[in-house]
Amino acid sequence: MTNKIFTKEEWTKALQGLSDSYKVFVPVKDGDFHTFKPMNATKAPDFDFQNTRLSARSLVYPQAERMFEYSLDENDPEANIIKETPKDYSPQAIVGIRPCDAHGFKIVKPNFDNKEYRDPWWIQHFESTVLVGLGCNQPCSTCFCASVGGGPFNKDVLDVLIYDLGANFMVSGLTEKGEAFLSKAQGGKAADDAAVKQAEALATEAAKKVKADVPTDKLKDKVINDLFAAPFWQDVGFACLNCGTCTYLCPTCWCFDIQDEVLGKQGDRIRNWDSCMFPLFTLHGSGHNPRDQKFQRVRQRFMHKLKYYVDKYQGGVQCSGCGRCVRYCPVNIDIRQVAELMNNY
Amino acid sequence: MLKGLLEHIGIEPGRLNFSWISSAEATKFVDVAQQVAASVKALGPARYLIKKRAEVA
Amino acid sequence: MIEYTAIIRDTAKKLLKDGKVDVFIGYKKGTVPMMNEPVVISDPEKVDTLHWDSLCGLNLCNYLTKRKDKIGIIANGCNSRNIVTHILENQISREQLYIVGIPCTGVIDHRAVLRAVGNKEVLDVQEQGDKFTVSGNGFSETFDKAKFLRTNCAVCTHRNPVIYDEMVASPVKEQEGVDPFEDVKKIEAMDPEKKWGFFTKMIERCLRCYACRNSCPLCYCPTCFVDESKPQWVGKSIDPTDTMTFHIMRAYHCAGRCTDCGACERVCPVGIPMRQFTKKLNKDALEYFSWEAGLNPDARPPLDVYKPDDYNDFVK
Amino acid sequence: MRGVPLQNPYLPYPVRIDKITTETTDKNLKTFRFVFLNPEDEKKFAYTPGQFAELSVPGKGEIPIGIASSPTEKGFVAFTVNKVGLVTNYMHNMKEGEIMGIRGPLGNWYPWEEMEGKNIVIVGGGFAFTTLRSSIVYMIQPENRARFKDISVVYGARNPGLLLYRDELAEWEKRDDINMHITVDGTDDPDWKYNVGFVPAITEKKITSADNAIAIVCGPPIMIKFTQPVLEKLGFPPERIILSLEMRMKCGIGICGRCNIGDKYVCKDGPVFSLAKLKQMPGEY
Repeated sequence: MTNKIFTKEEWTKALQGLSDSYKVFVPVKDGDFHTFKPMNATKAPDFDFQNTRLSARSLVYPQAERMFEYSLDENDPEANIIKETPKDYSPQAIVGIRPCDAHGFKIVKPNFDNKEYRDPWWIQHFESTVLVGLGCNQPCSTCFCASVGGGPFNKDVLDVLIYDLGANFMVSGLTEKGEAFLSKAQGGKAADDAAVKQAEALATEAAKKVKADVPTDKLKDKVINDLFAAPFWQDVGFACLNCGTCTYLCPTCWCFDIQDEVLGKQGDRIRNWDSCMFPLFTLHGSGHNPRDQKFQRVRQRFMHKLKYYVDKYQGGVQCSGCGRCVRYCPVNIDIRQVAELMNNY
Repeated sequence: MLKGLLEHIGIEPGRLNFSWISSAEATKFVDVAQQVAASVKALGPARYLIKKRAEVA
Repeated sequence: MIEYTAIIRDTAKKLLKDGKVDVFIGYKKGTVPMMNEPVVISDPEKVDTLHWDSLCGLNLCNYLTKRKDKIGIIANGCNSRNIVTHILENQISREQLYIVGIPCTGVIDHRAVLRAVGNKEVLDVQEQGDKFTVSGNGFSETFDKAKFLRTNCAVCTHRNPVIYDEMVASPVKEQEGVDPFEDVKKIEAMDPEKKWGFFTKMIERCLRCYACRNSCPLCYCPTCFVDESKPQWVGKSIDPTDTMTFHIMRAYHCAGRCTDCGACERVCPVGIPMRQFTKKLNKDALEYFSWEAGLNPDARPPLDVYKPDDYNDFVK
Repeated sequence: MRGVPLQNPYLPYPVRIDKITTETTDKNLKTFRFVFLNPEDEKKFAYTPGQFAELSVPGKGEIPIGIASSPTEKGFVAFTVNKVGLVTNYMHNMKEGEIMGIRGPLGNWYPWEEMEGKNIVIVGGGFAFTTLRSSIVYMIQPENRARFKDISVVYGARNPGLLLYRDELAEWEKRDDINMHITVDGTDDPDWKYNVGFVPAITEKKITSADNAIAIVCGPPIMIKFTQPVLEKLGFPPERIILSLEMRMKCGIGICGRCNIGDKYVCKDGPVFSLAKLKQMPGEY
């Protein structure tokens, strides 16, 4: 494992250099919040943030992605034959991703990549991505990564981990992919023991700060139908607007819709993020809707994250504890409280 | 109000036109159609709110 | 306005106990600073959940649509105007409602507060009269509420409810001399290219999560035009033209109905000021038809009725 | 890095519409017979009765439809399509010779291993008879027939004109290795020679024993609702009542997330479930 020290200016420079070999995405301040944008000379990366408003999920799994294309031109001998759209899978790096968001990729992986079916787009985007994480020195009060198998300096899914030591960054290569990335970074010097100690202390300190202790331990022992029939769902769902904020901001939501779009004789098949909060999500052609009521959709979201996923994959809950849905739910429906209700039911 | 809104977001005045024409008012229809065609031609091809191939990844 | 909380609780308790209402709709204190959660209460013993402060910025009228029971609800100026609109549009009947009026001094713009503290995490907000104190790790600052009002509240001229059964306090003085359309006029002065550029940039970040639509009490259609598939009016990706079409159409469906309550902007996860669309319509409704939505339960909205003297200069 | 997955599970096989048959007098149901443009795709599309596929119309979209043909019928694959939505309406206006796509086979199938050596009771209603047709054709093939004991079929529709596959039904009726009980809710046809009555009632009358039997039920929700108690009364345990579900689907491969009932995806873990299994799942379908 390589540990290198960069001053913050050096690191920005190094990232500029790395842009020759990788598409480098960095957090950039964009109005009131931070967003991942491709590294460029005009706008400097800003690593002083709590978390990006949107998770980095769209860099591996875009909100709207062309799957196939086809011609509808009768004169085209290949008319109506659906073909794969060529894609660019050159290496990319997400620099500054928080460990919770990286953990999100691990959570969704069995959905996109399992022994029965492999989603070619997600897999190829994911495999071409280097995850360069930034540890959280100051976790938010709404963070609960530690309750769901992560932590503010969790190395689990990261290829590289950055420790913010104040004036300097200590950058650690964690995987082969990460070491390769780091080896191409110009500048910096080997970290001495003092720096490593300081970094470790930061991680220990941060771990203590993640206060929210969200109980999920008993979820796996519950019976699906018992939780499903629990009396609290109407109350939990009352305020819900059925907007897509929680699901679109979530690093672990994966649902999508498939739509055909035609312009003249050119057709595209596109997949778009979808949300279980929308009534249309489950509306049958016949007009029947198994989840036509708001509370049913709210129940679906929480049951999926905190029970169905738990039973299906037996690897914890489908939540990385990033706290976005807690902070940005327009009506303050709080997954931490729902987890408690479910866990203690 | 639709005209007001569309012009407010940048659709040029003259692209959206309204008229009351009775089925008996043939000449008025011709006049209005010519006026509309002329005003739209003068503006040139529309630039905004035109769906092209979806801009997606 | 936090002092209204106790009165709201008492009133709700009485209404529920006396059987005047089946349920009471209000807010409960949020789990996160500056966020509150709409709540419905049917048990008079649970009224202590109810809460009101200067951060209750949604529109509770949204929760009334097509309900069948008798409902107690709190309403400030804009919320009450939406209730009037709901009654006019047959989404709820006046007889079902017991409206507890709130003389409103405006809602705090939580984004402006965050900006003022350098986007540091706010851990606590305490409201004291016309001031409030926000604190977090290593900071604590006190602000004048008047300087941190949401932009719609800052120019609001209907702070008192227009319809109510009782008030939690005496009416507040309405603001005078404010120009609600200053920003609209600025855009009106631009040339088409600038206007298009302004609005394109404004909605660039839209996720199509539809929080703006769903938080709006006017948007109660069983199937929204964006969700129709036969025919499909608008594409579902985040293509900029489709996104713009959604915003234009959403706004236009609010023509002559919008009360500028600000819920749409409040809920947007990416902070789009989409009131710039509806405000233009509000301005035109006022100029062409002398109309402000939801002021009078007995007047039909201008786009509902034809009058011989309707503005029609745009007709060739 | 692992290599590119060999097969894109979302990519449909191109097919040509070989034959279109209008099935019902109201013209709302048509059977489409498809031929693969690339003959090798037919081998890849090896299916078992009970499975479904996504019919893929370029420019319109995809719809999940049960496979109506039997794997014993070679050279084509057939689907019976009800005119309800965007894609199906478009398909009903398509002509023989046109090109589209099919993607599959998808989902699980009827429990054929378990069904071997048993009496088979098939209960079907309306246009949900498609995968049941597939199953019947499959079972009565000479090479398969001996694997099953008695085969009884109760199939009903609202009126005679709404029965699917009427020519085949008449043929099966003549055979002595399958007990056909065709019924309609009502008819004014004086020449109607089969049963009149709702499917649950006819099932109660004609099916006499649950001994060593397994029941496969496909039909509208109302039919399923009333057939279930009949079968239970006959002595079918929930493990031996097999149902096939419908759900809004997109990907068909358990990834897009919309067709779940509890922790099961109807597209991948279903569409075929035993009643016993369904009872352990939330009733959200």
